[in-house]
Amino acid sequence: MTGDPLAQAERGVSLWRDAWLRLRRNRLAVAGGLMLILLCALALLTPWIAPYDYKAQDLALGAAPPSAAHWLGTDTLGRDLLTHVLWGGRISFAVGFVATAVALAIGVLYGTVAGYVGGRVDAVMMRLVDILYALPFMIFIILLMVIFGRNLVLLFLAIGAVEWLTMARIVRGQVQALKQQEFIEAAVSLGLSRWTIIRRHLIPNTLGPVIVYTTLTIPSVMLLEAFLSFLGLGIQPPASSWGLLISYGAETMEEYPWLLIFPGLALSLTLFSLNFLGDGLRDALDPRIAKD
Amino acid sequence: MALLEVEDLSVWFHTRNGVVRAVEQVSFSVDAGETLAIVGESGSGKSVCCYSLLGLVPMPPGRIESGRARFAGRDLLRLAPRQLRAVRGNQIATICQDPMTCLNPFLSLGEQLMEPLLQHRKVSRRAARAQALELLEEVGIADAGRRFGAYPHEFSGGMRQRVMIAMALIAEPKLLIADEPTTALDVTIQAQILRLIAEIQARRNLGVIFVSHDLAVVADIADHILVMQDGRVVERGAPRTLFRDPQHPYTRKLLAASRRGRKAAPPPPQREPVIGIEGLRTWFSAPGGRTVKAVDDVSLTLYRNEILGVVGESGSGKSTLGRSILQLVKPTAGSVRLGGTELTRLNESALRPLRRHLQMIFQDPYASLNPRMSVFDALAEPLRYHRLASRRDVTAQVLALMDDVGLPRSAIRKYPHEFSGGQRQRIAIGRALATRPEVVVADEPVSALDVTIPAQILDLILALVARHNLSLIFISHDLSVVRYLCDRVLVLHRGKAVESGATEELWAAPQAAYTRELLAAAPRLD
Amino acid sequence: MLRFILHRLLQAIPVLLVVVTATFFLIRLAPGGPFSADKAVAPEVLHALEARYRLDQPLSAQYLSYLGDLLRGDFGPSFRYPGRSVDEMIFTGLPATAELGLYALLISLLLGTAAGVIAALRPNSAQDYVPMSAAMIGICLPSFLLGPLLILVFGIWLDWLPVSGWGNVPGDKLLPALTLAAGYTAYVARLSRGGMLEVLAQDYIRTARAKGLPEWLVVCKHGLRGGLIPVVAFAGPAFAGLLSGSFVVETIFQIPGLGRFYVQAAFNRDYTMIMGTTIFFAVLIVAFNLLADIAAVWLNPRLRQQYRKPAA
Amino acid sequence: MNARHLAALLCALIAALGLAGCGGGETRVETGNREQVLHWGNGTEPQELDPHIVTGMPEHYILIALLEGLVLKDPATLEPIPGVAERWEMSADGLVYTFHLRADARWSNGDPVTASDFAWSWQRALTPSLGNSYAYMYFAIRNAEAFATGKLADFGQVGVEVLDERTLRVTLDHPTPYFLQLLDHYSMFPVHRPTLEQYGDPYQRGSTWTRAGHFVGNGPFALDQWELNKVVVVSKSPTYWDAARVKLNAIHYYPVENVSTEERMFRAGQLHITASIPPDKIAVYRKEAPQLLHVEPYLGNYFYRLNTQVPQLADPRVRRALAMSIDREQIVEHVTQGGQQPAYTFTPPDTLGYTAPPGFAYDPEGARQLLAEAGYPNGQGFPPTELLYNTSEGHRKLAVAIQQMWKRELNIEITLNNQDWKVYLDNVDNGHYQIARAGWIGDYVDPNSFLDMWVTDGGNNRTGWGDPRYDALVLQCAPAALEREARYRCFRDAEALLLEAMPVIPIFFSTRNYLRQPGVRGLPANLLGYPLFKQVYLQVGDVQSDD
Repeated sequence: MTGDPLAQAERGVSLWRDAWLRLRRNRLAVAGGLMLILLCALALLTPWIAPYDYKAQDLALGAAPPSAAHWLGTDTLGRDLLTHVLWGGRISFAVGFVATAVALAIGVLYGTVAGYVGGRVDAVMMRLVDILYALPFMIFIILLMVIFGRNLVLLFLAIGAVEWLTMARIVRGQVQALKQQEFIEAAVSLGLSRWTIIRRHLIPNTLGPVIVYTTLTIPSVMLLEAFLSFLGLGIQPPASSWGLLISYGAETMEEYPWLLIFPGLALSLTLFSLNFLGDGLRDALDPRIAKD
Repeated sequence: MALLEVEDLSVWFHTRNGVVRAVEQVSFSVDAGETLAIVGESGSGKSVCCYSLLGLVPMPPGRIESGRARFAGRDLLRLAPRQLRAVRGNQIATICQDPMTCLNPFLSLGEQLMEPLLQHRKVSRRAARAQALELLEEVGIADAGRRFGAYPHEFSGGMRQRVMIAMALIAEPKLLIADEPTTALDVTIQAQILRLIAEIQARRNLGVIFVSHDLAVVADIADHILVMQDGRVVERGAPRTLFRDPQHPYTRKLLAASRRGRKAAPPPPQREPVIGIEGLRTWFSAPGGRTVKAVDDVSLTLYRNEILGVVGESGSGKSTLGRSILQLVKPTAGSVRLGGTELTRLNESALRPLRRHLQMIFQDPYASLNPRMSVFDALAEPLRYHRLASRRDVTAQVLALMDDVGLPRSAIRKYPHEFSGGQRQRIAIGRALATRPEVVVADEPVSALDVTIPAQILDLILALVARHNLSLIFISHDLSVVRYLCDRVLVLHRGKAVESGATEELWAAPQAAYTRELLAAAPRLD
Repeated sequence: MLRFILHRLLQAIPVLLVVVTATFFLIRLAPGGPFSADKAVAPEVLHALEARYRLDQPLSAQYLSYLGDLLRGDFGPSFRYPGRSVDEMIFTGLPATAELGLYALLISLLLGTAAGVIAALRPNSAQDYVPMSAAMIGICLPSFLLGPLLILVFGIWLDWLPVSGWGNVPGDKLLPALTLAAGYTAYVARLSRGGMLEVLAQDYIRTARAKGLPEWLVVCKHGLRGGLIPVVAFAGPAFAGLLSGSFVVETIFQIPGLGRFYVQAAFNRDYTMIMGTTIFFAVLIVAFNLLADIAAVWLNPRLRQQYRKPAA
Repeated sequence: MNARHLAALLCALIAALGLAGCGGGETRVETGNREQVLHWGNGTEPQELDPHIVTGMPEHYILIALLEGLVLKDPATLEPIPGVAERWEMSADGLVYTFHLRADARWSNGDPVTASDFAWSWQRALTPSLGNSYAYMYFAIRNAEAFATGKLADFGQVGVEVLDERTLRVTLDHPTPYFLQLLDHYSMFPVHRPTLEQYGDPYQRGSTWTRAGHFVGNGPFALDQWELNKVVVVSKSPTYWDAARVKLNAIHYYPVENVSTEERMFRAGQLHITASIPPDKIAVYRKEAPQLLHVEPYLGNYFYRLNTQVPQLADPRVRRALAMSIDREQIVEHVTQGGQQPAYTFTPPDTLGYTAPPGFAYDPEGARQLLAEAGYPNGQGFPPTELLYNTSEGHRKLAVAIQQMWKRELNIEITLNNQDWKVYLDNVDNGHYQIARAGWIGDYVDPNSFLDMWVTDGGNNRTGWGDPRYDALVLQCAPAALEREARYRCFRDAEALLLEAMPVIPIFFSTRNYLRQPGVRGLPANLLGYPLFKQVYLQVGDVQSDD
């Protein structure tokens, strides 16, 4: 460790407060965070602010481009697109965040245990991941639907059950590297149990890559939801989601481009906001980055 | 006319948290065939000073605020990037501190070695290879042809540094910047490398800038010494005058750190054994079915209130010995007895409650502290886990521990990254003491710390051993530290104990040839 | 190393067995059989078909005879395409999918790495944000959207490239490969940016600069190899995932690939075909995980001697 | 990996993908026009090319090029015209047909096509072990059903008789006015016995006789190439008896499953003709390129099945209320937009001269009244009911529109449920549904093809509805009638019963919407979308193509 002028300058702030301070100074992260808050607020307030009833249709009007009456235009059944984007946002946000949280919980725990315990346990656990990767996903979804019927909770679980696999792999790799660090050995020599070591020493230190992967997962989960809806597991019309709006919009991108552009913008906005916020969070939470 | 003449060099770092003046108005000059030593602690600006000459300081945040650096009739600081590249590795070459991190682990040594030649001279790969081989022989690497395709990790530290030197010399530079070239090496290797640099310098009439934190190391080789603190030169002069009559208090402090004496206090009189080790073996299987005998048949007894030094070079098995005693590595054979309990036979869950009696202080206080736990968390965890403190008095106990290890109470909510290395090591020591252990193994606890810090930590350790009635196994490669701290010494060589005895007796009359070699290689200021 | 590979291959056997068994029984639980159709199928026809494909036997007997066939390397006949065997169909579809996947992987590696490296050279500047945002678009533009979009622009409006086909006319492989690559590019870009940021901070990069090497050589020769290690770890499983991931692209671009079989087999309840493609996919996953590990060792000389364990 | 490798890789990649030099040049369609090669969008990959195994339209379009039955249809009128049989006689009671095969009918390997070829092929088609889903097409022939269901082992007792190699006599079970139409269905095509015997068991699936190189047919075209999921190529057969009239040199069939892909291929000049068109594109083409868009009436309908076992749907008044509250004019005009006809009967109008009188009208007021009579005034107390459909954009749009109409007119809440095709089939088959979307395409142009499915416990009924009066009308009255008018009277009475009970809600009659390049000639519109390939040719007419 040679010349490290910044370390001296940054003394005297605690990790979390420091993280918060640095996050606040990261203009992009703040913009991302504010945008997410705005989107969440819109989703929460949808029942009160949506300009139309989401079931209302005007068959004679059909698909119309944006106008004063319909700011984002209407779909082929003459339904107000803004209303659908707002209602769809509710579903997409719920799916995106809850399913990702499920994946996160399972993946982080599983990956940490496999990576930390290592040896035969690790081998068995990772081969199990391979097996789950290999099983035909569609059949799995169809079976879920048949056995449990159709509901949103199931949708979250189904998506979470798929997405955790990659998360587990990432976390495992991370933990394997962390395991070599002396502070883990220090924890062992303190006589801490494995579970305590995993909970207090390993998981918090895998946050960086986990945050990054999470920000990428949320939008792809939102799109995956549309696929599950096509298999009958997801939400049913007239309710909608961004994933569904985008896939319908993709079909008519030439005739009615606004049906694709606006839901697409909403998703992109979310992705980029998440991404900037995620990067900011990761950097802010990592004291090693804090030093240079 | 000097080879390099630096005047009024200032390098500042413009960070989000303000300006850090890394180098302030530094001037010096180096002649061909002459060695300039720049000495100072980390953060003193000595490395930044050198690297800024070659444009190797990241900019931004770094910026050269002022100065001139005349070299071969040109001002290095005002060269275009392309011109500067033609100087780097060609006329001015560098050797860095840790060849493990400074050599690219992904490329073969031969490839890296030829690079400067291929870059700066119009030579074929074949010619470059021939020259590289020749140079490898010159820096003392036998069988260079066979090892040309080897990777850095396949070499020992000393060998790597030889390659590094060869790489610096291959384009026949006029000036060599050596940034702590021996700090990461064992004493015996350090002596060889220093000798090698001196020889080559003489042969090629090189100008050398030798950056170091250790006055003892530069004592023999430097023509001039520059002492830096906080970016400024606080004192300069020839070694002899500087050592005899240091003017600046900082220089005196540095000198004191290099002139460590013998242990002041006499060994404890009573001989109550705390831990007994008998025929300990820890073997690893290596690829190719080989067996690495990291610890091979070591026996020792540790008495209460005693500090036992374990000395050896890297690879001698001293760290493995420490970890085997603590059962962090399962020994292959032998016995470790704590009180009446045979530790080697216990499984992990049976061992867990006993672990609090055996604690460890690690070498690297950056790696051994969880970056996401505050001081309070780090110290409270063992207290709570072993129920050594109730919910109510845990804070009081943590504060007491902090007092004990000399941490300010106000730092209780801070995180490791906010501390300097020495303070971190205090946290680590506090954590080890929190469980009220009987035996502590300290594995090179001061070797990652800055020059003036170890003294404080060593004094802290001495005080704590006395106060808490501890028994300490102190593992180190630094003989001066061991002599200052330990009552008895065990010398390890290739996994075997070659010699042991009371510290001063051993110093006075080393028995084993290896011990003699070790003692002779240690740099001294007198 | 050889022992390590053998060990992993041995581990693959139970993995495949579990996959085979689980899939075999799971697909039979899914409603709708292979022969159900819109127009009611006469019972005697159904019986004849079930007898033909041993579906009238008890499940355990079906399972055992399937395993027996499998050991002989026989995946059985497709139910949906009665004139073809599953083996034949997999090997007919494989070349196109493998080629498509390979191109997509190469494109995503090239573009993603380029974006990641460029971004890592000047973190938190426009040079970082612009390429990273561009790479990120791949996630917002799933292939069912990007494919048609690219066709519209390059195939129809500009008329530069064919709108469909595979290997019929020059250039018809570019758009599908780009479409499939887009999603992966974002991941590669992020991973390589992170990897490069870490590597570029290493001392040996400064050593390379100190040798007077030009910046591109420093980055490409000294930086890239270490910076790409996380990408390689990702690329193995990702390439295996391309098989199922290529379904959409194959459909949009009319490519005779395996991805369509994999998905359509599930829709058609073509039991033998589901089994065949799933087993094939499982083998790919095992193989590519192993390959990724081997590649990581190849990339990183330090790992070559890491397989050391305490001698108990 | 160093920079040099990277650069090399990049170059290789660009070369491999052939970035250079494309665009411009002649499109596939233009080349085809010049060389008389028709590029045909064919929907899905054919499951097989064995006429006694397959069941779909894509296979149909290929098989009518490769094989030929005794009788063909005039594509303009759908009247029977001579095929392998140059003439035929029907006995006065309508039960015995005698076919005289032409002397110059040849297989593509040169063998003559004989009466025993037909007899053997039909025996094969009926053999139970083959699992021919279309065996029922033969059931008009005496004892054919018994043979097909395994009750009769001796094919000699089936009403198919080889009088000599050029004469075939077929005896029917009951008069079947549409029998000659059936002979043009691929399930009654002949197959070449020696070829089948060479490449496996002719009575089992899994033979390779249909592969290119193996296939021997008797149609105007011969199989050249069959690449899985890519293309099926057939080229003009020199041995065909009417080869002189065949103008096309080849037909390329492309299995393009995705309709949007198909449309783009058409637009880029890769296809002469598509299998369908994305519904949302119809309006665009109608406005911008009407000469390319073809909207033709089709022998099919779209309807909702009502599960009469579900309590709230057991009451015919509820079922009629549901039917009467759907505004079909709005739906065809604004939702489907493909020129479909609103359906107030089940059988399409003018099915070989048969038109049923409307069984109901759009009458929301009357619907509300019926619903009130059934115990749900203003929709109150109407239990939650689910509408099931298989996943498809078109079905979804329609369901959402109708859901809203029911809400608006009847104030009842219908939830929607989409399922993947096989799950949907399973649920409908087992009666696990309340309301389910369905469609039907006639196998032949006759009301029987639409009405015999609703007999009690019929395999395609699936609504749980049954009425002995209806069964008698369809199964006894109609077959016994000798005159067309008398027969149609039976059907009209039956359909009136059906519409009164309303176990199904007809919504619209289908159209076949597709795109066709202007140069394609000889494809007159007909109800079956039936092409006679030997009449088709390519000619980029008097108008020179632009660009």
